[in-house]
Parts: sequence; structure tokens; C-alpha cells
Amino acid sequence: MTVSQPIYRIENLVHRYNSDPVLAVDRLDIEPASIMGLVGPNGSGKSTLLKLMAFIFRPTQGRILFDGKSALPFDSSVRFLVTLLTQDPYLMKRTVFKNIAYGLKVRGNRENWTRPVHDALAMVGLDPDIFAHRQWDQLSGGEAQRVALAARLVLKPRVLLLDEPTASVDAASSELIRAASLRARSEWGTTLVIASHDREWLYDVCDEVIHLFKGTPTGAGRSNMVFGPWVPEENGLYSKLIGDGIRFTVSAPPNADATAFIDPAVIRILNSGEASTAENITFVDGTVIRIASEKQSGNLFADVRAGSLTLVVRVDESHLAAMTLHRGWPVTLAYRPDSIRWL
Amino acid sequence: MTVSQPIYRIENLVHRYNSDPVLAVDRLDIEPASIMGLVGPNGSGKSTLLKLMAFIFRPTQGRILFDGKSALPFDSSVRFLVTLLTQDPYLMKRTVFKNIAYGLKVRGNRENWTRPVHDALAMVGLDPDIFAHRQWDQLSGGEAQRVALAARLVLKPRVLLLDEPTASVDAASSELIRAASLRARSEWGTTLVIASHDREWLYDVCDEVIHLFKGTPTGAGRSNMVFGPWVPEENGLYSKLIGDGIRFTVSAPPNADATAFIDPAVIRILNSGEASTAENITFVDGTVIRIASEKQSGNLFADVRAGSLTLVVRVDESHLAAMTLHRGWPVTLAYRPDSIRWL
Amino acid sequence: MDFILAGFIEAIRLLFSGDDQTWSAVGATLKASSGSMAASLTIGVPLGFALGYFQFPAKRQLRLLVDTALALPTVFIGLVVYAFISNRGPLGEMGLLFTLTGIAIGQTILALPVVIALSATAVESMDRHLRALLISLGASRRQLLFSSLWEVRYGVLAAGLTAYGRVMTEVGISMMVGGNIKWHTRTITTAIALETGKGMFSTGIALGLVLIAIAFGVNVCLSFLRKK
Amino acid sequence: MDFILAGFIEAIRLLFSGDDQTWSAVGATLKASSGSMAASLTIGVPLGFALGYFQFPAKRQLRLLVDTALALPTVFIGLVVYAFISNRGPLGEMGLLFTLTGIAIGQTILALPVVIALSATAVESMDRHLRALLISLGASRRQLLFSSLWEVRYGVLAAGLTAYGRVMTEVGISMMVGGNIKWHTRTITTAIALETGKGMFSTGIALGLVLIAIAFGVNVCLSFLRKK
Amino acid sequence: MTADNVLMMATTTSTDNTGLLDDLAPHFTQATGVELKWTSVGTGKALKMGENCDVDVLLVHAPSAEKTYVEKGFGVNRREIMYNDFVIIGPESDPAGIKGKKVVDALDAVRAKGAVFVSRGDNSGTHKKELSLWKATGAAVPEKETWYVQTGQGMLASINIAAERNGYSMTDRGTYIKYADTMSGNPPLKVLVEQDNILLNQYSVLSINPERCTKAKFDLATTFSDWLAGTEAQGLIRDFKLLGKPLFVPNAIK
Ligand SMILES: Nc1ncnc2c1ncn2[C@@H]1O[C@H](COP(=O)(O)OP(=O)(O)OP(=O)(O)O)[C@@H](O)[C@H]1O
Ligand SMILES: Nc1ncnc2c1ncn2[C@@H]1O[C@H](COP(=O)(O)OP(=O)(O)OP(=O)(O)O)[C@@H](O)[C@H]1O
Ligand SMILES: [Mg+2]
Ligand SMILES: [Mg+2]
Repeated sequence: MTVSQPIYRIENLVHRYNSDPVLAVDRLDIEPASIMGLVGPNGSGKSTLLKLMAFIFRPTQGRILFDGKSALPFDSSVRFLVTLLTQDPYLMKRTVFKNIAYGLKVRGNRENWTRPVHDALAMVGLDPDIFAHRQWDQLSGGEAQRVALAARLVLKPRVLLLDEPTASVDAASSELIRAASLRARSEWGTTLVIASHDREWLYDVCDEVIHLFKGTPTGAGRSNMVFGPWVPEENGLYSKLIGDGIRFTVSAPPNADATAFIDPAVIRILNSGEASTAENITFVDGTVIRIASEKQSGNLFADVRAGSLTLVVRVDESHLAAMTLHRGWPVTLAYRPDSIRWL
Repeated sequence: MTVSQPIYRIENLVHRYNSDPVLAVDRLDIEPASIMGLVGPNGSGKSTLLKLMAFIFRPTQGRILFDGKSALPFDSSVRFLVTLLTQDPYLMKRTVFKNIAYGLKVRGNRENWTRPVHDALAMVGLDPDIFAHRQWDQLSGGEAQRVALAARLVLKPRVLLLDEPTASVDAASSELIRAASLRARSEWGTTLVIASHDREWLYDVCDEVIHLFKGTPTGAGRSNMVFGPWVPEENGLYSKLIGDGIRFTVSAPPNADATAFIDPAVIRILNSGEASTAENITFVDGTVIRIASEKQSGNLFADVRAGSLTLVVRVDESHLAAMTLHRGWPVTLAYRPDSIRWL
Repeated sequence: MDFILAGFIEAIRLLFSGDDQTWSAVGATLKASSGSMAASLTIGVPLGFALGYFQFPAKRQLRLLVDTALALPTVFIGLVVYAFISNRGPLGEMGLLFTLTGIAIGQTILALPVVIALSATAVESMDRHLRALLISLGASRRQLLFSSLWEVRYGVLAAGLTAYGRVMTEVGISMMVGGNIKWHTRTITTAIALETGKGMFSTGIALGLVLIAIAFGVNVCLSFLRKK
Repeated sequence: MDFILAGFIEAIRLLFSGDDQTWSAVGATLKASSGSMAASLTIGVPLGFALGYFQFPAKRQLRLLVDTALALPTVFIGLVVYAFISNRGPLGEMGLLFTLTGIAIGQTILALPVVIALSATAVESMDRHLRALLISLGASRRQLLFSSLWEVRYGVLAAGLTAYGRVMTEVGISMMVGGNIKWHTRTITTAIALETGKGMFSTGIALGLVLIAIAFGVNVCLSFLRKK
Repeated sequence: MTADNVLMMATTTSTDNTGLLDDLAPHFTQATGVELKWTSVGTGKALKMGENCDVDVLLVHAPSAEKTYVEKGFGVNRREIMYNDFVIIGPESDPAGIKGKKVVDALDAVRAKGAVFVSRGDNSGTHKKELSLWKATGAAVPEKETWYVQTGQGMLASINIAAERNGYSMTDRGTYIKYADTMSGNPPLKVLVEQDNILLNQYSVLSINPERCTKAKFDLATTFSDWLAGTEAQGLIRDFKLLGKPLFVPNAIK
């Protein structure tokens, strides 16, 4: 009868530290049992958003509905359902075992904790025999990060918020974390929201990835943002110096500090030096950083570094056959300055 | 007249926490103005090695020669020359400015610190006007990491040890860090040793990358390690379960827990399902995670995930033309079990 | 000098020969100090937590007040408590004058600033990430309080031990409120003051050693809290 | 009750009418307590740092000792110091009996365990990453000490303030070693004891308030250390 | 004033608390050029400090202890200076009915009635006096009786405790006068027994034996002792009044 209601609904959310607003989300819905990604540059508000969604503190303005009901920190309606892996893998001054069992204890769980704790350790690839009785300060960086994650997985939460779960974790473990995230969703119906700078990994895990920029969601999917200031050129166009003698050219911006948005699909990727002389087309040289296919659409994307910028470019299958795209390959990007949108 | 002497010479180094040995390096030389990478799974001893090289504590056994002379913590011969960016971006409870200026102060530098501090902030992509007077706890995770790096860069050290400098840092900043590392080497003749799990980035920056495994360097360059235990199969071979029904097959190991070493060059990469029936060849299915070219040799490598393993495979140029290698592409790996070496 | 040595010997005699007066004073000291420590920890630790944990407008002023209260002279506290519980005072009806309960009340006032100030300092030294960790693992407000305190347990323990030292060794309150009445409210410290006043220096030393022995015992019992 | 109110009024009179005796006692209190605080901080903070920072075999035993020493009764310390500096004591030649210096020595012994125990606790609460950070930035041993203490400055400040409260309010040592000699070694606390002994409760209260006012002044001066 | 010209005295609290010494000291300094410093402590402690050579002269009131002290060679030149007297005080209702009785009869009545009696129990001169009164009744000191409250405190504190407990006590007159004064003229405890010879309280001055204590300023102590016994000081003592009431009777033998 009822339409599935979003597990999170964020309305007119504003958060300030001191007086600077760092987050402003007008509206955001998250469906149950979905896996949502959050990307954005450092300081774009990812951690703040996740902490608000974990009800660790109150937003300055606006509200967060959980399961249709407005909730606040410590509310029993969310306390045992939502858990957040914070960005800093902070552990309590206890053994690894007690750190992981803490959440069970808090839930008044009186059973034997050995089994679930050992299972959780195994899920993050740590041998319980070696690690369960280590003290909190006897771990390497990545081990600590994984123990912190185990302390969340052991709770089988309805919502699992992960803030950079793969930072400082080795390749094998980040695959384990990917597997654990997917398993949580399929076995326990967990909803996940994951912030990460490892875009490959994130696009691999998530159903949908949202971009945060200066505290505002700027759309889902891959996109490029280039910040001003812009300097006028002689031909009516504007540009920004992005490296030694390399300029990024755009059409006239609404103001000198506007942010340019470039759809990955409007950029074409050419072999280095292949630049034609077609009119209205601008070229910029770069190097491929990585190539990846988007899980949902199957589209191929290349990350290309041009000067200090990293641009995402959609790659046509036809291109791929014609050129050898891989990390380190020099390419030239072609686009029409007037295909740029302004924020 | 004199042959260039290594800036670091490590001899018979053993380090233990409590009683477990976590690091055992027989011999390691690092040339001045080189950039060396350290990779290895979590807990392999990277941070321990870096801390020992920064003379933060003494090794349990063995010695570390710096510039040909044995040095100990607080020795004036190393104090102002070597600096380490620790894995945890820990800041002192002061403003960003004071955090960065601390090293200058310690060096008895009485000049105006504003200039160098602002330059260092700019090097890590943080606007001094916004960040210089922030308190240590008013930063996002990535911002804190970058401030910590700025506090090292400001010192223009002779040796810069970086422990996961790009963890929790956004893509643009990790490029900035790469640039800053290269610039430190070229401008100040700095020697760098960098531990990181971001192999692409690391291979891009470093002259040489050393692999640590359970505290022991296992050689430079890319290589695969697969740990036991191994289970005998009917055909005289041994295998290990690496996923749902996926087995990784090897020749008879010296003991059930031996570690297998597989040269990336002995594995061939085929389009999925292309498996031939040639004798003595084993196949395993996987997915490409990333493709990159090695900076030094120009060789192309693919990271392929097979079950819980991630294998590095060298890709022939000839292959590339024939297939579309990119992240997410399903492939089959082919190798001869007897080409495996044992540790 | 010799009276120090004599004091050592006498301390052993007092403790092991079962001297009635000494044991009565030991009893009085333990009763009064246990009462005041229980009260000051129960009231002071949560207050100290609140003072160290939350941000609120008058925080600095409150902190200044508590720090100043660290310098409340015992005789002063004794006088004020006396004023209230003396037969002519507003609480005279309760018959607290010259009782161990009266002493304990005064000592609670003495210990409170120490407990509050030091546990607030301990809580302030807490890692700022702890709050997010505990809430994210589902802790209630109460569990947040207790787990936070457990994280800074050495600081809270130090607060308790310092307050205990203060309470055990104070004379002014016990004298003024308790009256140093033999067999009833004579504590070890008032006994020391008395013996010293009499010129019985070695007995004073001996009783001092008895007090230190008690403190040592209490510390040994609590030292299990220190093990990692 | 009424003597409390009377005490308030008298306190104001004493402070503002420039009562010679009161100011002499204020002076004596400030001199003795400044001396003992300077000495106990200079000796105690580095010892506390060492106790909290390093790992060594007898660490727990030493800690137990310091914690026990928190319960050293003032009269006991007074007696022991007296034994040494009395004319027939080993240090009798130095003429320290009945001087403020003698009082300051005794108060240093009183304050030391507080300073050591609490600064050790503060140092223990230090983030374990700090050491690596400071060394990696080139700090010398000395700079490591000072910068570490600066990181835990609230804890060290609390140690100092608690010790200060203890020193300011003690009577036993000042009485025994100083002799409560008018115009010379009469401190505010011994004056309170004297007045209370005479039954001049309101004067006792007034002097207590004077002492608290001094402590308040000191706290206000130090509160700049608290600003972030 | 050089340190050589300073005389250090240990005395009992009563001489200090009544203000007598504050009255005498400036006259002494004026007459002799010697500065007088004193520490007022319990009699026992005062004697002990003399024994330890920490003071030069003592002004105390425990005749029998003083005599032993001299016999042991700690003090010399014991000289009686003045006396005051003790009184027995109690609640106006006088439950044991001792008013106007002789001391011995009064204490017997207290004992028979089991009325609260507050003793200083601090080995002070006053306490020793009180014990001698109990001994004079011919029975043992009621050491462990519940009605016999030993405070171990100074006189005033003990009077206060007696008042709180509605009990009897023995006190020197000076302290009682001050106590009565603080009660705005209507003290809950009244003088019930006085003017008995047995209640006299003799003060003496003793010099510290310079043969034991080589640094003791025997000369200055003698100067002080002579001055106290002299006409000027004896006159000052006679004229000294506490709240308008004379307190001490000078009785020095020239
Ligand atoms: N306590 C604070 N006081 C003031 N500003 C803060 C505070 N914490 C964070 N900020 C600021 O808020 C903004 C958002 O921070 P947040 O931690 O949410 O970013 P983030 O997207 O998680 O960044 P990162 O990728 O570096 O983790 C940043 O600009 C940061 O400087
Ligand atoms: N204080 C300690 N006490 C005991 N064992 C420790 C301690 N610190 C680290 N270890 C162990 O030493 C080993 C090496 O740790 P180290 O931090 O050097 O690893 P790492 O290579 O830096 O790992 P990561 O990639 O996770 O940072 C790990 O197994 C870890 O568990
Ligand atoms: Mg963040
Ligand atoms: Mg590490």
C-alpha cells in the first residue's frame, strides 16, 4: 500500500562551525538498502554531513528525518540503528576485543561476545588469535582502521556510515571492506553512506555517488569543477593558469570567481599532439591517471591530469580501440568553451 | 675522488615491540636525492622503519648509519636534517600557523616566519588567509593532513620521510603533494622515503619502490606474494581457496605455510574465457582494477583482482592493441605453476 | 631528631599492641573520610565532568570559582559549618555538632573543589574524537558519561587520591566541628595536633606514621585501577 | 550565624582600612607560599614529567609512594622539619626555625607530592603521537620536555593550583616551624587559628575571606593561561 | 635591631590570648632595648621547645612540671611572677547543684549526678590543674566516663563545647571573661564555683639552661626575668585589664 519511504530525508540543512556555514543541503533522500557515495575535495563537508546523519550533534538549522521521523542525538529511535565509522580511527584505551564488544555491551547484549567479535575481525581480515587481545595502541595505522570498522560491523546496523574506510588500508583489505559493505547490504539490508577520496573504489561499491562542493551537493555522477578566478583573454574568452604555461580556457563567466562545470561527455580525448584546428575548439595537454568503467552505466571514464587540474573525461569505446589509454599516457583534451556551465 | 656515499645505510636492523619482531632489515642503502617508495600490507613494518629512520626511537638491534655515521635519537647530526610526516596527522594544540612555525622555532630561527609558513601552506594547496589562524581542531581530516605536511616542508629538510602522505587527501592535493615532493628533491636536494598504499601515485613519484613483507624487504619493483596455507590437490599441485570456488594453484611448496612469489612477467593476461588447454598452464579468472605504466621502465602493468587476491601482471604492448584493458574488465590470467618461486 | 626515631618505634607499638585510643582515632578517621569521599565523589565527579565537557556561557567564571575554592582554609570551612550546625545555628536541631557526620559534611566541602577541578581537567584532556566514537556506537547519555570517565580514569583516580589526601590530613574542620572529643570525634590528625601541643612530639610522629600507613593501604587497594 | 556576616564586614574593613597586622600576615603568607610554590614547581614538574613519561622498572612502586605522600599530614611534616632545623637538630646552625624560609621548606615538602602526582597524570594523558611529532620536527630533549608540558598545560596548571591551595591553607607547618610570631611568621592561616582559639570567630571568618580573596587574585592572574 | 638583641620566648596561649604580652612587650623593649618575640603554644610544647634549645626563656603556669624541669637541668632561675585564678562554670540551671560549693564538694556532686563535665584533656597547665582537683576529691579521675568529655582543645573551644553540651567546665578567669563578652553579656554558662585557694594559677618565668644550650641568650633571659619581677612590670600587670576587669595578681619576690 505505502510507497517505500526514504530512510533518510534531509530538509533545509545548514551547519555552521563558529559562524562559517560549511554545509547547506536543501533536500536529500536516501533509499533503504542503497549504497550512496560522497565525494568532494577536502573540507567540502563530507565528514560533517556524516556526523549529522549519525546524530552526533545537531544541525544549526534544518532537520534530518530518519524513517520519516525527526530525530536528535541520543534518541532511542536511532541510537542502536545508525553507526558511523569516523574518519579518525579512534579507539578506546582498551583491548581490541573490548573495543569491538563495546557496542554490543551498550546494547545490553549479555551473550557471549567472542563469536561475533571474532567474526567481525575476520570480516576485516584480521586474525582474532593475533589481534583480539592486543591493546589499542599496539596496532599499525591500517590495523587500527580495520579494528574500528570491525567495531561497527559487529553491530549489524541498519545504517552504516563510513568516513574514508579505505584510507591507510592495504589493497587486499580495501577489497575486503568492499565485500563487507556489499554483504552488509545483502544480508542485513543495511543502508550505507560512504565518503572516500578513492573514486575507483567508491564507484565500484556505490549505487550512486553524490558530489559535495563547499557544503552543497552539486549532482550525482562524475563531473568536473574548475574554480576561478578567471582572467580575460584577447579573443573574448577567459582562462586560468593551471600550470607552467598551461591555461584552461572557458567562455565568459558570470563573474571572475565563478565555478565552471564541465560534463565529462563534452570533452574528447585525443592522442597527444593530435590537435586539429577546428574552430571553437580548445585544447589542453594532459596525462592519463586512471581509466575505469562506471558500475551502473558501463561507461568508461578517464581521469586526466592537466597541470594542477584533474579532469574526468568520458571515453567512447571507439576511441579505446584506436589508442592505448593507461596511466601515464600523454593525451590532448578537446572541448568547446561554450559547452561549459556555470555555478 | 670519493664515491658518493649512501645517505642512509641500514645494517642488521631488528625491531621488536614487546617481544614480537616486526622488522628485520639486513642491509639497505639509500642514495642522496633519491625518492624511495615503501609498499607492503598493513602491519608489514613501514611505519616502524620510517620512525627508526627518523631516529624517533632506537632499534632493538642493529644500526642506522646516516651520512656514514651511526646516529641516535636527539643527535645533533640528524636532528635538523631528517623529518618525518607521521601516519597520524597529529597536530599540537595551537593554531595552524604555530604548528607549522614550530620546527622553525626549534631551529632557533628568529626571522619572520610569516613568509615561509605561508609558502608551505600554499605548497599543500591551503589558502593562508583562511587557514593560518585556524585552531588545530578546526580542520577537516584532509586539511589536517596537509597542514602536517606543510609543517615538514617548511623545514626544507635534507631527508623527508612521508608515511602515507596522501591518505584522506583529495585528488588535486595528492597531485600537489607529488609536485611538492619532486620540487623538494630538485630544489633542495632532499632525499625522500615515502610509504603509501596508493601504488599508482607511489610509482609515479618514486625512483624505486621497495616491498616490505612481515618486516623484511622482499625486493624492489612490482611483485606478487601469496601466503599459505597450501592444500594438496590430486595432480601433485597445491592450491589455496581465494574466493567462492576460485582456487589459486601452485607447484609443491617447501612447506604448507610457505609464501609464493610470482613475477608479474610470468603471468599472461587473456580475455575472459579465452583459456586454452595447453598443458602445465593454470588459469584463474579476475577483473582488472587498474592499469599503469612504470615510470622507469615504461612497462605497463595491470592490477587484477582474483577472488581475494590482487595480482600484478605485466602487459605486453602487443596485448593492449588486442584487448580493452580498463578497470572492471573481466580477464583470465594464465601462468605455469612451476614458474613460482618460494620464500 | 631522636623523637623521629622514637616516633617510628612508637608507631609500631601503637599499631600492633592494639592501643585503644589509637584504634578509636583510626576508626573515626576512616569513618569521617569514607563518608566525605563518598559524598564528594558522587557529587563532584559528575559536576567536574559537566564543567570539563560542556561549553556554556559562564564556564570560565565557574572554573575560576572552583579553582579559587581550592584555597578554602579548613578552619574557615570549620567555622562556617559550625555556624550552621551549632545549637544556636539554623540546623542546630539536627544534632550534627561534635559528630563524625558533621566532620564528614565539612570535609565534603573541602574535597569538592579538588574533585571538581581535577576531574574537569581530566575530562578536558579527553580526546575530542571520543564523543563521536561513543555516540556512534550507540552509547546513551549515561554510558557516555561513564565511558568517558573510564577513558580518563587515571585523571579521575588522581582527583580522588588528591582529595583523599586533603581530607585525611585536614585538622581545622575536625577540630572545629568534631571538637576532638576523646573516644568519639578524635581523629588521627586532631590527636596529632593534641599530642604535639602537649609536647609529645614522638607520639605526634607515631600517629602521623599511622595515618600514612592507612593511606598506603588505601593506595595499594586502589592500585589495581592503574594496571593497564 | 551572625559571626559569618560580621566576618564579611570585618574582612572588608581589614582589607581596606590597611590594618597593619593583617597586611603583615598577608605578606608572610605570600612570601612563604611563593617560595614553596617556586621550589615545588621547579623540582616537582620535571620529576612528574619523568614519572609520567618514561617506562622504568620501579615506576609503579614510585607512583604508589608519591600517591601515599599526598596524605602526609601537615603537622607531621612540621614536626619532621622542626626536628631537622631545631637548634639541636642537624641543620640547627642555619637558623631556619621561626623563619618564613623554614615554613617555605616545609610547604615545599607538602606541595611536592601534589605537583609530582598531578603533573605525572597530566603527562600520562598526553597523546602518544606527540613524542614522534616533536622529535620529527627537530625538538631537543629540553624542547621535548617544554613542548610536551605545554600540550598538557591545563593539567599542569591544575597541579599548580591544587598545590597552591594546599600550601596557602595549611596551618600545621606554619605553626610548628614558623611559631606564629606576630609581625614575623604569623601567616593568615595561623592568625585564623589564633583568632578562632581566642573565640574571635568573626575575625577568623574575615581572615579566611582575605585568604580567599588572595587566591582569587592569583587565579585571575593565571586565568590567561586558560584561554585557548 | 640586631638579631643579638632579640629574645625568643615560648609561652602558654593564655598570656597571649588575653593580650597581656602585647601590653608588656613594648614597655620591655623601651626599658631594655631588647626585642621580645614569642610563640604561644601549649605548656607541654613550650617546655619541649625549651628543652630543644629553640627558645631562650619560658613563661608558663604548671608549677610541678616546672620544678621537674629545673631538676632535670633544662631550665634555671624559675621565678614566680603572677597568678590568676580558675573558676568552675556551668549552665545557669545548675543540674548538679554546685553553685557556691567548695571545689571538692562541687566535683563530687557532678560525679554523683553524672552531669556533663568538659575537660581540656590536652596536658596543658589548666588541664593539669583540673586533674589535681579531681585527685583532691580522693577518687580516680573519671577518664572513661561518658559524661566526662575530653576535648583536647584550647580553653575557649572547650568552653564552647561545654555550652553546646550544657555541661560544666573549669576555666581560667581570663578566657571566661572573653567568652562572656562574646556572648553579649549573657553567657549560657555562669561562674558557679570560685574564690577557693585551690583554684589559684601561678605563672613563672624560667630561663633556658645556658650550659645545655650554649646558644641560648641567658643574659637577655635574665634581663627579661628581672624586668618582669621589677616594679614597672609588676605595676603593669596589676593595672592590666581585660574588658575592664583585672585579671592577674603580681606576686614576684624581688
Ligand atoms: N571544529 C571546526 N571548527 C571550524 N571549522 C571546522 C571544524 N571542523 C571542520 N571545519 C571546517 O568545516 C569544513 C568541512 O569539514 P569536513 O570535515 O566536513 O570536511 P570533509 O569533506 O570531511 O573533508 P576531508 O576530505 O578533508 O575529510 C572544512 O572547511 C573545515 O575546515
Ligand atoms: N606499540 C606496538 N606494540 C606492539 N606491536 C606493535 C606496536 N606498534 C605496531 N605494532 C605491530 O608492528 C607491526 C608493524 O607495524 P607498522 O605500524 O610498522 O606497520 P605498517 O607497515 O606501517 O602498517 P600500516 O600499513 O597499517 O600503517 C604490526 O604488526 C603492528 O601490529
Ligand atoms: Mg572528512
Ligand atoms: Mg603505517
